[in-house]
Amino acid sequence: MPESLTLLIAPFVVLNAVIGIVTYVTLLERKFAARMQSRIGPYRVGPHGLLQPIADALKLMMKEDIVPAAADRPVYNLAPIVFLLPCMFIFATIPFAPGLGVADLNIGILFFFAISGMEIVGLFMAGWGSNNKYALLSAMRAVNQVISYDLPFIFAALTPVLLAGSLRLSDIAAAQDGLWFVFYPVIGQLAFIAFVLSTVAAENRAPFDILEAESELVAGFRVEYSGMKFALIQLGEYAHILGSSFLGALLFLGAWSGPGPEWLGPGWFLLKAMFMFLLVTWIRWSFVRIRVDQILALSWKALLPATLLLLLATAVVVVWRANGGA
Amino acid sequence: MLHQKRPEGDKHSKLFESVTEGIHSFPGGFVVTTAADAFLNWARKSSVWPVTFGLACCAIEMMATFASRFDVERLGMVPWASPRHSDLMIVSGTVTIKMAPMLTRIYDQMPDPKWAVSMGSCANSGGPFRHGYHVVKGVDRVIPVDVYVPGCPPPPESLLNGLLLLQEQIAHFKRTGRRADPNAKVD
Amino acid sequence: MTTASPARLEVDYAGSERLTMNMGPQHPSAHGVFRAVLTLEGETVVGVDAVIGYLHRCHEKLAETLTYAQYPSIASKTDYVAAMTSEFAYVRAAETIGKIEVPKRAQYLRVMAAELQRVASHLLWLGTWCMDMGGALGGGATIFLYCIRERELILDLFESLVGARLLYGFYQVGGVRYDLPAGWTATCRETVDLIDRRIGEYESMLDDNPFFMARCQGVGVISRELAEDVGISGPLLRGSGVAWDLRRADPYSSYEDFQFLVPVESSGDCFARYGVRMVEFRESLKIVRQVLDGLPEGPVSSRPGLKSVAQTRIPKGEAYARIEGPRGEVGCYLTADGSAKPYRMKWRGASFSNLSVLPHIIPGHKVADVVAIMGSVDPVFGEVDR
Amino acid sequence: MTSDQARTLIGARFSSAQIDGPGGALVVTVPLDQWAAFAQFAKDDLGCRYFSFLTAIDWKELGLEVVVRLDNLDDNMSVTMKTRPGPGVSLCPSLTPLYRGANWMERECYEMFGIQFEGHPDLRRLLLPDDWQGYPLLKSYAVDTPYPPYR
Repeated sequence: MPESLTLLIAPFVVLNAVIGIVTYVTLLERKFAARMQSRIGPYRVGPHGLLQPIADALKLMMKEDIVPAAADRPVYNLAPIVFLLPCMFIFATIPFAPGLGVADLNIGILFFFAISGMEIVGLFMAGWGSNNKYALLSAMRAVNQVISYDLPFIFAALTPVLLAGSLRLSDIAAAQDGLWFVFYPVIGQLAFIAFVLSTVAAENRAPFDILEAESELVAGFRVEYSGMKFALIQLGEYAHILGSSFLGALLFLGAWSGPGPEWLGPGWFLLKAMFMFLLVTWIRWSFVRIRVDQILALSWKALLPATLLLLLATAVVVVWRANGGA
Repeated sequence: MLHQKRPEGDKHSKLFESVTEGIHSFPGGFVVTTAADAFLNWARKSSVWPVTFGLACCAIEMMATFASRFDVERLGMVPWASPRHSDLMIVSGTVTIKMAPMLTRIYDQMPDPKWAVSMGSCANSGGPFRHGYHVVKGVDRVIPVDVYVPGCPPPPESLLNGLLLLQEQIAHFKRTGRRADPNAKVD
Repeated sequence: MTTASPARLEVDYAGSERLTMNMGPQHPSAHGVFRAVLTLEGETVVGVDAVIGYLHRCHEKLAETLTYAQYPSIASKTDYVAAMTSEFAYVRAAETIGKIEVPKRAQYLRVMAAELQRVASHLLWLGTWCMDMGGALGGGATIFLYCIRERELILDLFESLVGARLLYGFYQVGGVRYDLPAGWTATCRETVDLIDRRIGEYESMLDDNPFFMARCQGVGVISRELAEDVGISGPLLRGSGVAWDLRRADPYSSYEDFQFLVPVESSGDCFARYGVRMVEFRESLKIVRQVLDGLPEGPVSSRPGLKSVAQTRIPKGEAYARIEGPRGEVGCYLTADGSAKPYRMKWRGASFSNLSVLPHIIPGHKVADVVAIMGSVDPVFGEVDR
Repeated sequence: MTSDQARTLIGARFSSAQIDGPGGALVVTVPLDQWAAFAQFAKDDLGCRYFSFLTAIDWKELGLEVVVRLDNLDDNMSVTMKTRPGPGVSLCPSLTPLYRGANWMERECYEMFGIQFEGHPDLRRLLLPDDWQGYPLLKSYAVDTPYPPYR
């Protein structure tokens, strides 16, 4: 198989796998939330509601595509694409098994942070382009929140990098064969909690979802989008959450290490990512949303200093271990 | 229920019989839904997203229908906040003259194809407040309505029955390409 | 679109950093059709112009055209979340003018229905408030669905008693229309015990929940002086430190036979109102148990079998009857002229005065707080717009 | 401050006021020019700081009648003030500077009966749309008046 061909087929396969997983992750979330709220969730569409996401996607494709008259047309139309692309690129550097991955860069996690930071551009374009006061206000809030939570997100993710001593994601995964980084004595648990907290906030999931707070800003930055554009934004949002869950599973839960034969690795990896996703969803469906200024205060006053100190502590431990510690 | 019964002894082929399954009589003529339509209508039918448009007492019953006991999410209905993301408007409550322009504006903001369910006797015909000076005598004077749900307030079971009727109506939906005529005389 | 007179509103966004934003009538957070034109500076609200009247259904004009036996069924549509207590006010006004005696059993049944309705109304308040603060697709919806699950149990009780789920015609001039069906008291005791346990669950879920406390404490403070000046009542008044409960201050329909506690908090913010209502849950359940224990025998109405509609004639006179609804003092000021229809009926809705306190307390808060304050005031727009 | 003390106090201060009403609920009919003065007196001396409601009644040819009810929460006493501006007159001094609760209620009374409240900060329609003609709660206004294009 010539080198260039694999470079073509691997992204195609990963992209479709991601889109497939994302559509069914929305169903998983709706069923999970329904069970939490003592109801059944989608049930009549296909056996046990399994065809619900397909029906939703198909219907959204056939909806009329409304562009508001006063909208800034190019910005408005480009926004969903600019929002969706970064969310798909983040899967490029994630190795699903020792050899199975699109591109295992030696600066894999740096690429992940850079690209996931780009998503806010599309979000602000959507808010600004639709020329709607609710969208504008929510776009302002989005910029505040995502920027102030990207920093703790990066620092929390750097702890495993320090422990594994390499930026390449497969090395980090390999370094966890013996001991998963989440079970690393004190540092692992703290880093995991900081990571989950900043993941929830960086993707504006409740209780930090002031972005599309229905009660205040009707539907936030996507209030003017209908039909397929709205579906693209939904797809981007869930892809971003899924990307962070996969990253979390790889950094802290030892990506594909698990009992059973070697070829079962990606299965374990998927299971751990789903666990991370359900953890985030569980938080989403049980807490009330907090206000904008409280969210920012939590990030700058509490989470950022904490993750910095944690990083310092990890460095000290690593250096101490390196030259013949106990 | 919407099918046109063929007269007795009518000579027609079995193939035509299977196609007539798709022929449905509508006020104003026959509609033949082809296989492609049937499949796309299945998608439209099974993911009807209502906009949260509660006006009065019926809104409380609508909330009860969206809640755990009479869960409408089983039918694939998720209440969205913005009219842009939804394709069904359940008018639950009394439409007053001050609210009518808002109602038409929100109905116009919804992307096609869209449907409207008039819930409760206030929305159907003005109900107990019909003779009030500030009450519109029924929401069909303002927007075209597809299903009327009687009751004051209609219990969740009858609203669910209305929604199932709407789903059956959507199953025969035929894309005519013509936009709804906003000022078509209704009554 | 009809807008308030432009002279009063701030200039639109042109240049000045003030933004006029419209929390419009169709808004998932509004508890009905309420439009607040907010003037914002960044996130903080600078000015509020409340526009109401989207659900004005001409109650007071219709009352002049409907007889005493017909109007109670419409009266329940003023405060449709607590339909029993709104009928109660109208019926009591007619009875005080006509000096119509209500049998003891009917008074007990009325108290029980009003208290069960208070629990159901508070359950809906807790649910919609948390859904406002938590989002329909977020944490708030979970609490909302739990509360509605409990509310369904009470609605089943009312359905077996009266036949309707939300709007009943249970009260009539002179007493009550139906008596308890067989086995009703047993199911009622079970439901009351179950709800008592479930409220413990909600309190454990919300009382020391940091997110919930962050959204409620110190938000929407109503001082005692402002409270009395604007005339707010019910849990809002008791949340601001005034121990005023009509069931205790002006006992009607044999409320003096029951022991219950009147909760009072002094801080006057959303959390105080939450605390007051959570105690009221348990007090109402206690009253229902006491009613079931001491239910006397006897007729259910002093004017049984109201055959013709025009039979109820009330002599000339006027009276103001007020009762303690879940939202506060619901009053009906009736002027009768001896015919079968009232001459003039003024409905004093508790939510109308409670809502009129908003423009005084909202400026200075964030947009998110507006929603939390609206939820804690718990207005019902059938009663505000009448 | 029991209702008897209030009764004597009112009798002393406002000779032209006519007091009746059973037991605790005092009903005081006051001429129009003493309206604001009596409200101030009720708030300060009688301690009725709680503003319950304000409404009006249309007695056809006898003209309008404005009714206000104030409560004294501490001593569980209430005062209902009434005044008749006289047939054909629809003017009344506003109580909003005194009680902030009267703001919306006076706007509603203006909208439904056409009573001009002098001194009211912003007297405009509250419940009905701004371009509404007529005052609905007057006896001369028919219940089912048409309103094109909705009725």
